[in-house]
Amino acid sequence: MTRYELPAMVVEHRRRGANLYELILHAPPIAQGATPGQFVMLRPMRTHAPLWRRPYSILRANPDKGVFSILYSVQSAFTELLSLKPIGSTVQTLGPLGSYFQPVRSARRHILVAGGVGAPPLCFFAARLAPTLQSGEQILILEGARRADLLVGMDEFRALGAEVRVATDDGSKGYKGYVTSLLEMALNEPIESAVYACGPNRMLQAVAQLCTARGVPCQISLDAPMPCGTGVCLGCAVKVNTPDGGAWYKRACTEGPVFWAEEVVWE
Amino acid sequence: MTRYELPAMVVEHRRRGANLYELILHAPPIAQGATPGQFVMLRPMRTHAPLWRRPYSILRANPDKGVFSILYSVQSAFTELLSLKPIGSTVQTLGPLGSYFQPVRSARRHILVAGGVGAPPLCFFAARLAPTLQSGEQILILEGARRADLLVGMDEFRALGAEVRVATDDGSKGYKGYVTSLLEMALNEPIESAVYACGPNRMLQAVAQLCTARGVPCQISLDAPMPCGTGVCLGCAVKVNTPDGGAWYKRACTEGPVFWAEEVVWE
Amino acid sequence: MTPDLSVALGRLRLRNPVMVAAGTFGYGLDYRDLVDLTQLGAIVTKSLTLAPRMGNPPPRVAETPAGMLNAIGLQNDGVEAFILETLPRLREYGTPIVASVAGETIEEYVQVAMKLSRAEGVAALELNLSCPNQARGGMEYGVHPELTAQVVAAVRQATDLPLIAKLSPNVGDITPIAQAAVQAGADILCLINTVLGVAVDARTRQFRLASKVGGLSGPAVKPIALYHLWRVRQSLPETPLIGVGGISSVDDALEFILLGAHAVQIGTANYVQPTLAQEVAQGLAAYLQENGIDSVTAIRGTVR
Amino acid sequence: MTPDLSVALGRLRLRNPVMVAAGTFGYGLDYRDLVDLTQLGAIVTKSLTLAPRMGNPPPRVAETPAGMLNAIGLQNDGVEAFILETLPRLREYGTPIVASVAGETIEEYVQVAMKLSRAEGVAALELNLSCPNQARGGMEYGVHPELTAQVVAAVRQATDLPLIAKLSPNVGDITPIAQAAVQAGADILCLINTVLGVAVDARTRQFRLASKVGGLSGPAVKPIALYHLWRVRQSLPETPLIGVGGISSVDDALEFILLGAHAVQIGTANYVQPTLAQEVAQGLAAYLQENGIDSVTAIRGTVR
Ligand SMILES: Cc1cc2nc3c(=O)[nH]c(=O)nc-3n(C[C@H](O)[C@H](O)[C@H](O)COP(=O)(O)OP(=O)(O)OC[C@H]3O[C@@H](n4cnc5c(N)ncnc54)[C@H](O)[C@@H]3O)c2cc1C
Ligand SMILES: Cc1cc2nc3c(=O)[nH]c(=O)nc-3n(C[C@H](O)[C@H](O)[C@H](O)COP(=O)(O)OP(=O)(O)OC[C@H]3O[C@@H](n4cnc5c(N)ncnc54)[C@H](O)[C@@H]3O)c2cc1C
Ligand SMILES: Cc1cc2nc3c(=O)[nH]c(=O)nc-3n(C[C@H](O)[C@H](O)[C@H](O)COP(=O)(O)O)c2cc1C
Ligand SMILES: Cc1cc2nc3c(=O)[nH]c(=O)nc-3n(C[C@H](O)[C@H](O)[C@H](O)COP(=O)(O)O)c2cc1C
Ligand code: FES
Ligand code: FES
Repeated sequence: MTRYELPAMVVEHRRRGANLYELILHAPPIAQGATPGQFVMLRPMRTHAPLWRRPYSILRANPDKGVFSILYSVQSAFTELLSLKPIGSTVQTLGPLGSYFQPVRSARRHILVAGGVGAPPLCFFAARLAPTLQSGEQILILEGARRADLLVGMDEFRALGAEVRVATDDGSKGYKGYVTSLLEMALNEPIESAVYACGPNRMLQAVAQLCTARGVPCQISLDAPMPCGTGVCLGCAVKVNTPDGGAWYKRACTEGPVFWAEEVVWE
Repeated sequence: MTRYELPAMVVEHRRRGANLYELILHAPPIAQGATPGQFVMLRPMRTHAPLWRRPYSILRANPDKGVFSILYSVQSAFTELLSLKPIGSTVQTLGPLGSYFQPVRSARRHILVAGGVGAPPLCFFAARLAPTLQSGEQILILEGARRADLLVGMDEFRALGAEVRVATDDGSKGYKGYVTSLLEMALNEPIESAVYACGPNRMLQAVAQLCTARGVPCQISLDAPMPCGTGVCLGCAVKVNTPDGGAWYKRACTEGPVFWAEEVVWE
Repeated sequence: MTPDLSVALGRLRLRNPVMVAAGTFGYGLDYRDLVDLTQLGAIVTKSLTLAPRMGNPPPRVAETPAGMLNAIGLQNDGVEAFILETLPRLREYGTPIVASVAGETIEEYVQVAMKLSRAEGVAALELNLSCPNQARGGMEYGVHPELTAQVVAAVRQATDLPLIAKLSPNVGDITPIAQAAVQAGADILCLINTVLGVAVDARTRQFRLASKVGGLSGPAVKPIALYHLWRVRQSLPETPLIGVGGISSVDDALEFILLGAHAVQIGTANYVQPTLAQEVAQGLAAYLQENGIDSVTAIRGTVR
Repeated sequence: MTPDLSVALGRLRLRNPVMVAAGTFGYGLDYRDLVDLTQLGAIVTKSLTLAPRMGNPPPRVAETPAGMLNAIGLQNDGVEAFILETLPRLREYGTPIVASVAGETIEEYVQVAMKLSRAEGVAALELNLSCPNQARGGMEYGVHPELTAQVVAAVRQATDLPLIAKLSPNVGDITPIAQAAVQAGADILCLINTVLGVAVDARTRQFRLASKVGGLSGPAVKPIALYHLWRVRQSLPETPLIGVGGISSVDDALEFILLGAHAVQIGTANYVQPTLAQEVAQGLAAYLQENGIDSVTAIRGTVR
């Protein structure tokens, strides 16, 4: 997997919600190499604090135009700096990085479970998966957030024409409750499914347990602090089962962020 | 002297040279209270690094419109952040701070000596002094820089109609050499003068010596690192003579930045 | 219900746990135009010596990544000027005044402490143990258990005021020093003072400080301060502790309190945001309220 | 004329003084797609232990102001895997390979050092003295002069390779430890390893690291690293020193060299900018050229 370190040019800042922005960057090698589930490490400015680059999932990529985009919300100094980058300036970018979602070709229904800010890689995955579907194959999107206005990537999901079911903690849109309840209901429907999920680790743990219990193939994209994003620091450790029945730590940035659910050891 | 701590609104970024920007801020109490020679402490963003606020001399102030401005060049992260502030956003500002230039009313000629980025407070001083001149009183501006394109505040000085003499190290404009040579020549002219200077501390030391040797009243605005700008840290110490013949440290931010030349002990 | 922010550090009672640190708030009055002094838990003065001190030559300060180095050299007008000129006006605000005591000899510490104890309006003494010990080539008092004990014991004899020993972080293991200070009579421990550091100007090829070595403070040192606090908390579970080092937000203050600090001090951050201490006090109240906690003491030391 | 960047640390000769630090560049090959390995002064490997080590549970890292805490817990595949799988490919680049040696017991250090000495292509050994000493409740070896001397002397017996002792900053006075290491046979000293620190998450009310305590690195610690380097330089004027701690620019590297470092290591900054070390080497050359200086050794130790 080839990765590139380059200054990507800011093409556009697109407002996508109350505090949600799509940043479109021009970086042809990354736009061409990106696979859904992968991420980039960004550095808007050379600052000592914030010190680390931050990982962002790729939301969409247009290889022809050489652009890709990420979706983010302004939370503290780092994302504030990102939001201030003028059009035409550059953001130091390293990517595409990490593992990616792999379509389970045996499944008839691909269930994408997005929790809050976990939606971007699934938007990208859905967009790439949709045109490859065979007849009888379908995509079901389950999206959850605390409130209706925190739902992310709805435009992308709707544009696909796929079925979308929504859950909000406060019931302000769709089902009132967790998205994992929607998943449980969907898995009870008699159709051979595969699950692809991204969201808070708590949610992923629940998703993994639901799927493992039912023998449903499931890939999850994990969150971990990432000092380097490139495999050298071992800071992003994820405990996994080893074939010999033991356990070891893998790197969320390199062997992950997408793992097979049954591989992960939850503690 | 009343000082204010407030969020000042960015009104305009005005390009004033190759790497020279005028930042116009809306902050009525500061615009109304500012006296030439005084400065403000700015904080464009809440960052841990750069940690300190930075001091900037007031370039001009319009009490009626409630705006004032500063002149700066982008040198590192702090000034880069300053340059990125969107119009309408705010910069945390504390000021006006410090001592100021006091017109020497006995002088016939007010010689303002500006070295490089030392020009802004003298622009402000010249603008306030010009309308108060009695007949027979005049302003002479001596400005020096390394190269012609590093001369600062020329527009302001020219707008006054005062005499301006320029020196550049490389001779790319005006006299080839140091501005202090221009000063020496001017002091040899038979007219009762007072000197007001701002620039690198080396230059100020030379100015102070020229003036002290001739008994010419001289005020200089000193540069010092300023963690607080408000008198509490004692970081900006300037050694001064005390009346009893001893020495003590004064604060460049509070008793200064403008000192009487004969008061300062050079080491 | 408004959460209760008051804390008792032994006999020293504060309306809230947010103090301003020695040397970062002048003598206490300097910020009265910008800060509501009545909202502060306590004000610690710049360290006071027996005679006025001129301090070190400039440059005295250098900015470093998320921090700064200082070598002010204890410039101050002397304890008597403080008592005569500042104290009468400062005590009118009703905020507890903690006088920071410095000395080059144990005798000087004692003299300063005695004068402050006789003055009206001093709530506690804080011993700055990072002063250079002349008898030992300028080494800090606070890096040796015995020296620490000697200073504390001598001052303990000289005052009835609550006695705070402010510890140096420039040690391998801070716990024997903390224990020595408490055994010698300190009621409260405050930690940390600045961390020794150097900076060089690569362009001029000179030390950035005229004194070469300085004390590092600011956000950069927060993890170090928390580490020492946590060690002392474990070794002396009963001693009231004041945490200081790099605090510049409500969350920073909470980190120290959660690890067991009774109170916190804000130092370098005052330079950048003079109103920070009063905002942190308000922010603590808001945090408690949001989390349905009725007093700040309820969360103290809950992270173990 | 191109300035001469080569340096000799005793027998260890480097084409330029910019190395990458242990634990921040993987085993050496991980960045080969992004970094021109032939441009590095030397590559220090992740610390190697006798058996593979799993390391500590997550979270293992936390960002702090201008720094980070880590408690990786020496996760590595073991010295044999390194020798078999990585070394043969890494040595093809021709860049000196410094193997970092870790152990929980002195015996383990010795075993690892022996295996590495027998392998082909190791230019020097660097002893990570910040490993937890099991016999003393997890205290770092490098905080005691005697323990330091014991480890160094034992490894010295076991290898003919140039031996670098990497010192811990978590001490009151680093000079006795530096002297002990040199007397026990270290050819070169490297300083500093990480500074002990703690971080708490005020919102979840938990330590940010599963191991509670971690090691602080990054720009925040640069003044501390410079301070220790300067002290050791004065105490051991003849010993080759490697400076490490917070370097993230050419100027940072120059600060260490001006204070007397023969070479420098770049650690945390590799995470943020993998190409930094090669850029710093180029930048040193440019600095020398601009200032009309013909070799990097000419400015070493000129700030006193
Ligand atoms: C593989 C991967 C992919 C990712 N993809 C995306 C993406 O597509 N879009 C996206 O927006 N983000 C994504 N992230 C997260 C992203 O990297 C940043 O963490 C995020 O943007 C927040 O950045 P920040 O620096 O502004 O905030 P941070 O400083 O990292 O903090 C985030 C929030 O948490 C709060 N916080 C942090 N620490 C504490 C604390 N101790 N106590 C209380 N509050 C605290 C902050 O105040 C802030 O509100 C991804 C992460 C990973 C690992
Ligand atoms: C009273 C007063 C008034 C002032 N008024 C003005 C004003 O009107 N306009 C103005 O522009 N500035 C003024 N200054 C200076 C101003 O406060 C800032 O210092 C300046 O803007 C540079 O800020 P910075 O943070 O971008 O750069 P800094 O980080 O402070 O650095 C400045 C430059 O020096 C270099 N530098 C810093 N340290 C080193 C080092 N160790 N080795 C090599 N190079 C180094 C940096 O790379 C950079 O190029 C004033 C200062 C004072 C005390
Ligand atoms: C410029 C400066 C001067 C200081 N003067 C004193 C002092 O006189 N006495 C003292 O005990 N501590 C002094 N300190 C240390 C602070 O009180 C505090 O312990 C230290 O700075 C760490 O906290 P901080 O990171 O919040 O600044 C000083 C700190 C600074 C930055
Ligand atoms: C994540 C991480 C892992 C590290 N692992 C090791 C190690 O295995 N052995 C070692 O001697 N030092 C290790 N270090 C310390 C660095 O080599 C270096 O001494 C320290 O980080 C200070 O330099 P810096 O500020 O440039 O990072 C590690 C540092 C970090 C941040
Ligand atoms: S983030 Fe450094 S190894 Fe994964
Ligand atoms: S800058 Fe702090 S006293 Fe002047």
